[in-house]
Amino acid sequence: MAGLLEIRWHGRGGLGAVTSAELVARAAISEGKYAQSFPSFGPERRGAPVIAFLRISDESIRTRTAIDEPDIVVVLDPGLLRVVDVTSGLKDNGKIIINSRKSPAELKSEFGYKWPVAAVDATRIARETIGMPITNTAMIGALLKVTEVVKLDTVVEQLDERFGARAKGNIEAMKRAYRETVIKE
Amino acid sequence: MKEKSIKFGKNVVTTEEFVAEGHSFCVGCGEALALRLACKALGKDVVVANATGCIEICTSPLPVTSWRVPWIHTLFENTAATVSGIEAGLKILMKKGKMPEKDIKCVAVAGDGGTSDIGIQALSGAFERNHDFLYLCFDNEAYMNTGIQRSSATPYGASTTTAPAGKLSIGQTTWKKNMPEIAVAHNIPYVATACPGYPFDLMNKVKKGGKVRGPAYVHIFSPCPTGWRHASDLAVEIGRLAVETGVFPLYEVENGRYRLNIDRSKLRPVEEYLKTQGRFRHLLDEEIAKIQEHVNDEYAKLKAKVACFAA
Amino acid sequence: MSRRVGLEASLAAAEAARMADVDVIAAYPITPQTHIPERLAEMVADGELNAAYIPVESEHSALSACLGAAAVGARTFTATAGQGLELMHEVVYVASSMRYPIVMTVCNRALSAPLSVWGDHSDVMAVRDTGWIQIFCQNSQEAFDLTLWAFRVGEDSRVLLPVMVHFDGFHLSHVTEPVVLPEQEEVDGFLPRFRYPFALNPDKPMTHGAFGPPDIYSEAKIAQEVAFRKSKDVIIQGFKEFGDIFGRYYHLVESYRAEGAKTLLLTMGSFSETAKIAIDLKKSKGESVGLISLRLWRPFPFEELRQAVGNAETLIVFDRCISFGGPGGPVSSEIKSALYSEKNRPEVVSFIGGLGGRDMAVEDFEYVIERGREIVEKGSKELFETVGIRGKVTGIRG
Amino acid sequence: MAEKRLKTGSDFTWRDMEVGNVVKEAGNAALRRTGDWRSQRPVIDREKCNKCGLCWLYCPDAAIKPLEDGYYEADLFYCKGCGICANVCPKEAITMIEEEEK
Repeated sequence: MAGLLEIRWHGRGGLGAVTSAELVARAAISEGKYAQSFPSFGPERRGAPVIAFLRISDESIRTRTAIDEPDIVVVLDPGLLRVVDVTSGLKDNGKIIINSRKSPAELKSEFGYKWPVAAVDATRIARETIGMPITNTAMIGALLKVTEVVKLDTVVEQLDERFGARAKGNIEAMKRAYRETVIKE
Repeated sequence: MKEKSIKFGKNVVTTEEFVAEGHSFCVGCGEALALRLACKALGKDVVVANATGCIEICTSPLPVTSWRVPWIHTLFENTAATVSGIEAGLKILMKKGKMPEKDIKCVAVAGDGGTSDIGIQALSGAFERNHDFLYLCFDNEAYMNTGIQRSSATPYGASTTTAPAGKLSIGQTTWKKNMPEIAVAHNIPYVATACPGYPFDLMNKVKKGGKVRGPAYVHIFSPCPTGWRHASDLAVEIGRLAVETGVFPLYEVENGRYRLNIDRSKLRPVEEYLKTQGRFRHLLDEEIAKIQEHVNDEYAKLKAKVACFAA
Repeated sequence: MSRRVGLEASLAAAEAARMADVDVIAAYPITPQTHIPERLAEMVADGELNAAYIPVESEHSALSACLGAAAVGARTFTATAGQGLELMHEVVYVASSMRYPIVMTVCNRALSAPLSVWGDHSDVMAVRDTGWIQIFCQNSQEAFDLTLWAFRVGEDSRVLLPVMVHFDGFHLSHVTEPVVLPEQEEVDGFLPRFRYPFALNPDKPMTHGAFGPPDIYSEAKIAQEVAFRKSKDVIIQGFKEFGDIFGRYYHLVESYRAEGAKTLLLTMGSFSETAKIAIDLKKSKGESVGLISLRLWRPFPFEELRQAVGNAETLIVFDRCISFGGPGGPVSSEIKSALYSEKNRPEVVSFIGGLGGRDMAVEDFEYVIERGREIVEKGSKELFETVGIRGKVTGIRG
Repeated sequence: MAEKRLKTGSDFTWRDMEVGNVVKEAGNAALRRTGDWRSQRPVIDREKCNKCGLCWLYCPDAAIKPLEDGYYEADLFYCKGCGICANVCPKEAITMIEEEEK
């Protein structure tokens, strides 16, 4: 289906991967696009690896299955890189976005990724903006830097609506990550 | 593998693990610790009937199991009925010589919802019929496996997803159902409360309950970092605070006679306990005062019962 | 002005209950339904919804509390799934035979054992003969629309029957997707206040639930059966009224590119949308194939099914449930019996898959269509075949 | 010797299922690694440690192992890094260090 973007988010129970996918989906829908987000179905345990899925398209989305061949993979916690094959099924022209202190080049050589890699130290940004190492809103900024799937401002509206009084820190986290994300083709 | 153990003063604890390492409880789960200690107290000659809930889900995803003792899960609301069948079955088979005599303890394991809500009818029946079994209720004060929904064991003022703190609500508006007292009302031989913050007290009570001929009930406080919104290293500390503030007193009722196990001359203020957990963060001072008053009142009632049996 | 938002099917159902100004909610949490009672409890806690939220201690009590609420004339809503629907099973029969128009969302979930919190249609099939109106959603928009519709039809004085709104656990209950939410005025225009003619009230004392001696029980049940079947007229009227106000028209049997198709695939629930993609691919290769999906499950849409089938030669029925030792797929057996007396009825082929949360990809539906046709052409003694299950199954004789 | 790997569902066709789905191999979930859940890990300072064993007693995951010489050590295959051992250690001999990107 033309114009369909499939994104897989890798996080841990309690780290908000599902929330990031949902916030971007709601932003895309409020821009008039079609979108679909859902968690990897099953009981979530704090600390255990979890996956969330996001589809965005110009046409209505009718696929009712998990995403096996994503266009983009977003990794909220660098510890997962040694634990989960985050690149399984990643399309040849796919991209990887990783929360990491290392540069894209270091990550590419360390893990042998043939895909373009984007990186940002979302953990540090999250600690400095919302005081907790919850990286889900920061990694939305990283995603938007790699591909402008939705406008930053639309996500800001969603963050206001979702986090209310606590939105400010999350918005700051997203914007900083947007600025600080670096990409290596 | 020779039975090995580690000594803590006069307490000897087996190094055998009856719930295998590698289970999938959340990071820092107080219930996982309480279960580990309880199983050590019971040993291997048991049959465990387990309700649906965190313990069951974290230990038994097909095709593997963390259990190293005979274990069965059927449904959510019928644990005490299932264990009644196990106990009666073993007893009659031994009586009819169809299986060798052996001292096998039938143990039921369930959460607070599985015990004081959906499973209370089956439990009352099993108590009344005087089956020889030990019932362990692991109380993390809400339906945690399905995602922190309120139960009758959720404390007053706590915010959960189905009794949330909101503009018009402080969260749970009812006081915690006193399940141990409901067990006592069935006139069963042994009832006790326990907490993983006091591991030897917990293990002694589980052992004692296991030795009772007839129904025994141990209600085990199980701090839950995910549901109570506290840091993952605080389960033991919060368990102790609950006892020291009188929120969760440790006591035994043997054949109706009350005995307090940990009696502090002066209770620590309940606020010290409440402020460690995000689920109470929204409470205003007057609500905290109301909780303090209720804790003092309940503790006094317990002390009164203990007093009238003090030999 | 209606607004288009991203909303999970569960939250869409809760929103519909809110806009219907529901009076009493009695529900017990069970995966994958939990977001519904959670959202409703939040609405009540924040004053967005003026309703009594009863956090009952089990599903048996959830529906029992709903009986009481409906009996005094309150608009009543609950939601459950899988084992929860089973635990309230005996109360389900009572609700329909006492004619209480309770609306219940069911996030369809597999049945134990083994325990599965994931989606399939085995819980639906367990309540097949309970006398509730039962309808299937394919997406979050329908989860919203059909909940409103359920109150309108169930509460109609010519009906007064409870309604189950089914949508697939996780595959819909946990998926955020576009939903158009109408204005409150539009909803109020569609859904009149609930006026229950027999409300228990000291002003006019009545007895509900008297027992049925042998000389009258049969008459009571036949009266219920006749009323249940007649409810189809109001069901159709309800769809029409809904379409006229909200612009979305629903049908008892939905057809997708099925006109004159030689081969038809039949599905129920959200997997129908994935199946549509398979149909498009097949059509683009010039194959004569189409899709029909049952929206109304009970009362069974016999006439509408026959019209939708037309003179197709092959009808491939995809079931998400096993009827053990019986007709294989329960839906396929209903379809066979509905078409039994049709002169040129199609060959009906039965496939079972999608159990316990297993995905059905587009390729899986393409396989079902190809294999289904092959079975008709070459013949097969198997009662049903499976899709997406490891290990070939043979020797299942009808 | 049984293949030492955690069995998963996809290892099974319907023919391999045990009657009633009984799991006959007690404790076979012990092969599951949970150490990758960690975001921090305990380090025990033997100078301060008095071998009291409370870290072993209070570990929810039975991930602290007694060593021959009486000291204790976290088994990183299992340890989820919750920090309870550090919290209960009477000698403050255990510190949690961030699971730095290696």
